[in-house]
Amino acid sequence: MRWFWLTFFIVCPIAAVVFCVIAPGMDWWFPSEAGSPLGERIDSLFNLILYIVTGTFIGTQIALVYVLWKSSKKDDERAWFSHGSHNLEVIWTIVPAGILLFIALYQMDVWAEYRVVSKFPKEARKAPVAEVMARQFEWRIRYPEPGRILQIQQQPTDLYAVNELIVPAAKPVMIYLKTQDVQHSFFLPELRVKQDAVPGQIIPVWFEATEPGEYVLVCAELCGWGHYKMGARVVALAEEQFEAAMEELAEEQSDDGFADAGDSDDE
Amino acid sequence: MNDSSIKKIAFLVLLPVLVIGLCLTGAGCGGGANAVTTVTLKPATLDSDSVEGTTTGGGGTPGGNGSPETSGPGNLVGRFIFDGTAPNLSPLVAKGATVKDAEFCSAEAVPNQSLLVGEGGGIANMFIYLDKAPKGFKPEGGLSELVFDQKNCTFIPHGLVVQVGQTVMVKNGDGAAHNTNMKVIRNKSFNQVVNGNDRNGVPLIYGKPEPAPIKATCDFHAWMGGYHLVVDHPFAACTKADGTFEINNLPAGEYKFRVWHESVGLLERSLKVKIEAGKDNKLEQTYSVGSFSKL
Amino acid sequence: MSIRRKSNILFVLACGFLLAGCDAFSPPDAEFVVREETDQLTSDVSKAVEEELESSFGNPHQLVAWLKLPVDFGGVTGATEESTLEGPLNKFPVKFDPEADDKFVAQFQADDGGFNFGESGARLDWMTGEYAGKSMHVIGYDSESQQLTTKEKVEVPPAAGDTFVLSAGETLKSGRALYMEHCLHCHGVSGDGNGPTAQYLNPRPRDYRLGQFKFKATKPAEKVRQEDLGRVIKYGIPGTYMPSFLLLADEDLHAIVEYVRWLSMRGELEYRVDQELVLASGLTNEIIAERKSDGDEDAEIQEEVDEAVAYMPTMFDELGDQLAESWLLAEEEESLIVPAVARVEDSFESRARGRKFFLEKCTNCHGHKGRGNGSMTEDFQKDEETGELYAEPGLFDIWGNSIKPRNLTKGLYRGGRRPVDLYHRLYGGIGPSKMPNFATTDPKILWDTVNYVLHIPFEKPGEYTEVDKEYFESKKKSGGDEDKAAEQEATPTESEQTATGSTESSDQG
Amino acid sequence: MSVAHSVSHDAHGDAHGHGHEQSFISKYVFSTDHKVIGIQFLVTTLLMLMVGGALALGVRWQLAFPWESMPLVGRLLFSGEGGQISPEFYTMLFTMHATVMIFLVIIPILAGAFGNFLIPLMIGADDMAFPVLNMLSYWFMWPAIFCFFASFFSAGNGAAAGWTSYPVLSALPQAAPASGMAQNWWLVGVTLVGVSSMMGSVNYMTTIINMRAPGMTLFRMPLTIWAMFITAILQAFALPVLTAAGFMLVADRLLGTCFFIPAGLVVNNADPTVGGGQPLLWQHLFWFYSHPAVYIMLLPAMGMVSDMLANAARKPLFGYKPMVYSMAAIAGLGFIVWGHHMFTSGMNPALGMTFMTSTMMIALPSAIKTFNWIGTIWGGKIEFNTVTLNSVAFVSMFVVGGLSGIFMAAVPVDIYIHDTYFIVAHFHYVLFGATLFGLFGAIFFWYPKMFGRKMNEGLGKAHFFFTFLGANGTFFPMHLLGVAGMPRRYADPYLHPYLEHFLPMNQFMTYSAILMGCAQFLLLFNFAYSMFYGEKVGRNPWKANGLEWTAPSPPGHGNFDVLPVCYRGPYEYSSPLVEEDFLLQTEYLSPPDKAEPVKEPEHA
Repeated sequence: MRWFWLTFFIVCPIAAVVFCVIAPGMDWWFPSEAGSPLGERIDSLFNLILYIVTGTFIGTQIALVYVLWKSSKKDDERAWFSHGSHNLEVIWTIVPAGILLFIALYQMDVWAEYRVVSKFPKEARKAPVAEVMARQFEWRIRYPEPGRILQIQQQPTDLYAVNELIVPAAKPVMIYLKTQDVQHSFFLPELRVKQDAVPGQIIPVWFEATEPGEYVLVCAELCGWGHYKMGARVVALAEEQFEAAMEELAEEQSDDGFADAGDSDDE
Repeated sequence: MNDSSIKKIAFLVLLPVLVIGLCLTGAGCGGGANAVTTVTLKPATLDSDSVEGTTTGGGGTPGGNGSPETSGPGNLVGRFIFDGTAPNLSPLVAKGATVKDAEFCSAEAVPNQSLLVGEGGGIANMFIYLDKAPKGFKPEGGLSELVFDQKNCTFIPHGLVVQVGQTVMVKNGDGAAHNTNMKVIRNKSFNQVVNGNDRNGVPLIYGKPEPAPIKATCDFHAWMGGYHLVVDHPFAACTKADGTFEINNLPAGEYKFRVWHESVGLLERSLKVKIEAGKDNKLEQTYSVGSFSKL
Repeated sequence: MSIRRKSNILFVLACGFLLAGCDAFSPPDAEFVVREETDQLTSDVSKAVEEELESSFGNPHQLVAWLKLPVDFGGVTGATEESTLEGPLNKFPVKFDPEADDKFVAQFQADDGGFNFGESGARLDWMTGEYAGKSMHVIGYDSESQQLTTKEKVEVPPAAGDTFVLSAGETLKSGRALYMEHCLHCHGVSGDGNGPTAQYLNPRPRDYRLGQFKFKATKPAEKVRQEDLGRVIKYGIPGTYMPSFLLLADEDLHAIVEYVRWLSMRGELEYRVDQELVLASGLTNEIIAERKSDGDEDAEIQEEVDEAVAYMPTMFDELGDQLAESWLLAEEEESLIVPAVARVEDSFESRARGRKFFLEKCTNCHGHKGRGNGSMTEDFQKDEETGELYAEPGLFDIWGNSIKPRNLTKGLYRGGRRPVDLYHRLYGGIGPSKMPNFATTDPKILWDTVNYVLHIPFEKPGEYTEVDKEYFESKKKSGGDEDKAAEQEATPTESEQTATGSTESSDQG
Repeated sequence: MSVAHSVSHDAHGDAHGHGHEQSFISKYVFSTDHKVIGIQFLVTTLLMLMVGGALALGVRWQLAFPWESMPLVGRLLFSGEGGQISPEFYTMLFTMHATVMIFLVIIPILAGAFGNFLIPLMIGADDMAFPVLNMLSYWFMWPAIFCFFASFFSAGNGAAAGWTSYPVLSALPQAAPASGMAQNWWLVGVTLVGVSSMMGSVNYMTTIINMRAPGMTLFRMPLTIWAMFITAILQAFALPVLTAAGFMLVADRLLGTCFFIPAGLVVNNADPTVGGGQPLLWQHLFWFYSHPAVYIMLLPAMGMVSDMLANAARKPLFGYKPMVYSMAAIAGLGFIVWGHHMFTSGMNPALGMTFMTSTMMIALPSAIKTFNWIGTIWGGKIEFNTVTLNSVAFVSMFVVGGLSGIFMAAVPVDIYIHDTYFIVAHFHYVLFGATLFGLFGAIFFWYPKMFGRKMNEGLGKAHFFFTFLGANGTFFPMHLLGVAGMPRRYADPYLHPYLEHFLPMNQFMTYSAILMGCAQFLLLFNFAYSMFYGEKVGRNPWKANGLEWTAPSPPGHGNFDVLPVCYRGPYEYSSPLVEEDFLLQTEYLSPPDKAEPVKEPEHA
């Protein structure tokens, strides 16, 4: 029985580690390489913590099984009568404290760049591309007319879209995030962006898609029975294509159905 | 301790049973969105043996109109009489009442026509008709154009018999627009704004007979109401103010007529009438207050 | 009592539990609900109706593709070619219809270039020829000689030109699956707008079973087009719980649209049949009871009932034809509303004209400021079915739901916010609601109105004071004296200058 | 006074002194005896554990077989739809799963069941300070349970705003329409649970401070007692906040106040909301309770595991005082880390940094405890019985839960993994992996004291084996789902292409969950079975040192037959002073006993 349980307690952690090691190969890992500069830094922080944690995990588990093995030997010597060791206590208080503090401080600037408005990239802050309004259960998007600046108030010339946010690629962009009803959360897994849309607030969010392409946009805060339905996409386009897309949208928005009438029949 | 090992065995048996059982239900799941579905085809055309009877455009069960001898046509002349004191119904809109478009709608009081009893107790706006054309009847073309007018926010006439394919000009004698809305059942919806003082009118043509008289309303003036009886044969009539009507050129034979009044619906489902060739067959029906109990 | 016996008992109990459980655990069958009108029919007739429905549309688990209906049920269509092969054989050359060809490849070609029809083979239904109505199973295809191989051997090869469908109903099937996944919990299994979630939604989900839809680009009397439904599903309906399904793949979207149209036709057919049987034949329990009390003898009634039952297939056939015709017509060029003139330049003058038209035609429902609070919303309306007045004031749609005229100050346009969308609303009206159509109005005026309506949310207080004055003057001259209050509301006061629509109750319906 | 009292009937040393005079009702139902109450709590919560588990299986089912007929439920509620559940039913499932598990299982089983049963026994008191209050604290559970179940049966079957019930979703009835009345029931239920545990905590504090046996100094208390003590303090300080917040939310729902509802929201086409409330306020208040609550759900288990490990290893606890201090530190820090639940909520970014630091720091005491547990086993004489296995499992799983916590403590990383399955994995490792395994161990360890019989080892090991496998099989893959960015509370994640390929993994997790669920039947059976057929044992089956082992098992009314006097700490295992490898706290060693001089009872 003893060996059974010893192996049991060593196999489980090993299985866990193996599981994690093969995960990226099995596509059980991040949905993709981080698609934004900030995302890359977040990933590197993640990995840093991952290494530290894995080390600790393996260390503790091995220690645990080791002491189990030692102390479950069948012999008739008494257990070691000891109330602990002051030095050890000191060591394993100081060392983790140091590591943890290091991790904490090491994160500060990324966080600041991500959230502190005054630290946002200038060009992004100057010209927000769109207002994203979450509602049960979709994303309603409002762009300024090409060549204008987005206003907080609706404008007659504004352009509207739903579930598709078009942004220029390879440059930082800022959006105004708001919600019409309950709390939602603006989550771009590939760009490592997440920000709750809090009722009654207009929250500026910035991100940058390094490569042109389509990115997933989902809701990450329980917003009612249709929470899972709130799938949308962010389309990052090269500058000029972005302009074109906006023009196209403006075109589509002012469609009066007359042009495509081959022969206009009048009632 | 050894009986505990027995228990262990007993349970290492029992547990897999539970587990496998529950997992099987997993395998046995389905239903809902992922349920297995099959699609079978049904041919577009009905295989002839299951076809029964002939029909009119609208479907509806074939009426039991007996086979007429072809010994020339006869006419049906009749009258519906109200037995009892005619109720005097207060007008739908009193004169000078402040309603929408008052200058037209309450210039005159708008009468309540849901039961009009003329002199001698004749009941107006009664529809009498065959629900099916008699067998072998050929509709002839050249139907005259009818007018369905709106004046003082009332429909004129209140009841109108229309044949399939016949043109009805919906006109407007008021300064204000009306939105004439026919509550069709088999036909395409007609829901049309008729501009003020539009004397040319908007054409309305029915493609199919209706199973029963259909109501005409105006979405702008909720009280307005009129009735069209749409048939695919000429053997239908709407009684005049004195309750009289006549239906001409009926092939002689046994008929089951339907009698309909707006405040009741069908008064007679199969009013049996024998038409003899070459003469005016008389018909006089009397209805007591009771029949109009819905009022 | 020894543990062995006890554990045995437990063992038995467990097995019993599982066996009992298996039934409770086995999935129940989804069902299409029956209209209450159908239920009110006398039992024989209603039974006949239900049977006929079953045979024409099936149930959620055995769908029936009624080829009469103008629905793309999916599957690969084609015809046999002239063949030299003789005697009992299971090979014959075929030619697929043009666009069906790549459909075939997409569906059956395996990665290795060969063709895979599954172990039981793909079903092949003959449409014409001597095998019409029969089905075989395709197990192979040879792309050079373009020959299909079937499991069944036949003495006489199908004549050249016989048409067939391969794995019919694919689209319907996937439509059903997608519908069950995305739509069912609001719109219900049978599209009656009464799924489990429906009761909590405002406005209630659409009930397809009248064959009527609000937002369509076709002329007033026409049905809805596939494209219209597609737009609604793709972009959702702002101001309701209908979300946007923009991310659906095109073929999925198509499948859902087709399934919805199919459900809609099913429901409408049932509705029409009921109408016939109630109004024309009067075979409801109620009426029959009445007639019996009036002394009609049972034999006569029974006769009618039998007639109706015997006649049921024909009635379905005919009404089905009519239905198919009307739905087909909707897709035709001439059913589409096309503005006769291009949009009028959006200017103050144009909007002023629009405002005038608005004052004449729209204020009863939409109110003088377009807040959806016109006088009609306070009156009691009549229920067309019963002829009774509704319990509460306000407007009702054909589904009997209370609706509010759109509050135009919100800038929410459920049918779409493109000018052409609003033009469609005006020209075609919104049949199922009380919104009338203005097909007879001068298109220029309609465009003016569109410009005005689009501008209402941004209207400055008192912008149209002049127009309003003029309008009310003219009304007074013509003796109209009712609109004091309206005039007050329309012409801005000091308080109005600052008031905004923000605290207006939002719109419904 | 209490001591005098205990003396008075210890004098005529009849353990069952008052037993005969009591009617069945007053002895077993409305009993004021802490042991009976404790066992009542234990049985109730074990049943609730099964309910919560069933709800969890419902969730797992939907995730493994989305929109397919759900067993039983499908037939009962959704037969028309072919048994496929509705999305709001799913939201209800996970909401009520969390609610039941947290408020009706973990909190009451730790504080209610074991707190009640152990505190007086371990400190050598004859009962709680306020026996009637104690009884009430149990009977207030039932109205709470009633409310939660009422919410099951009201429209939409159940509260569906998540157990955190964030406004506006929870504050506007039309926002989560499915849970109209249910949400009100839910809030009332939570308040009642609060009342119950508040009664408990007051009682525990008083008892532990005032009623310790002579010689039982604070630093001679077993860690279990320390844990219970600190937990009681946490509850006493945190609960009022939740209760207040709960009342505010109820007011928002029923009285039209707008504490949490900003103006101008249009939900489900209702009129726009008026009055400028602040949704974030709820989050602050809620987490100000619920973060300490996390430790309320953990500390007692830590304490009990410390006792069990020392006993299993036949060895003094490694670093008794550091353990006590670190528990105190956890409690203290626990009050200033609630913000780490709100990193993405749009609160002041500066707060993000402070909360990150404090959160990192709270990982420290946990680390210390872990090392000490390992140190305790180190050089011990251990035998793999059920108690040991569960305790070791506690340590090993707590390590996973603790380490994954560091990811979330780091704000930038949390931006990504917040509200993904990574979080779900984390707290399931802490609450299930750690706490529940600790509890299983505790049940096996103190069962003899409760019923005078041992639970069956074979069944116990089988239960442990399957539960441990099932738990890891269910919860470990969740880390990967989290890293892949799968958000929580999705009824159908496969709607989103980037998650489609996780269906097989979810099915694997569901099967593991089913296995785990089945394994719990073993526990229940073992529990019921051993009550009658378990192997009879004497007072001290585990050769342990605590005071409770000097009382008869099961202890009669009044617990001890002689007034226990405490001479030393609870962990003097394998002391060189005595032959056998344990040394009861009450055992007086005549000088030369270098252990410790006998202290006078503090409050004699």
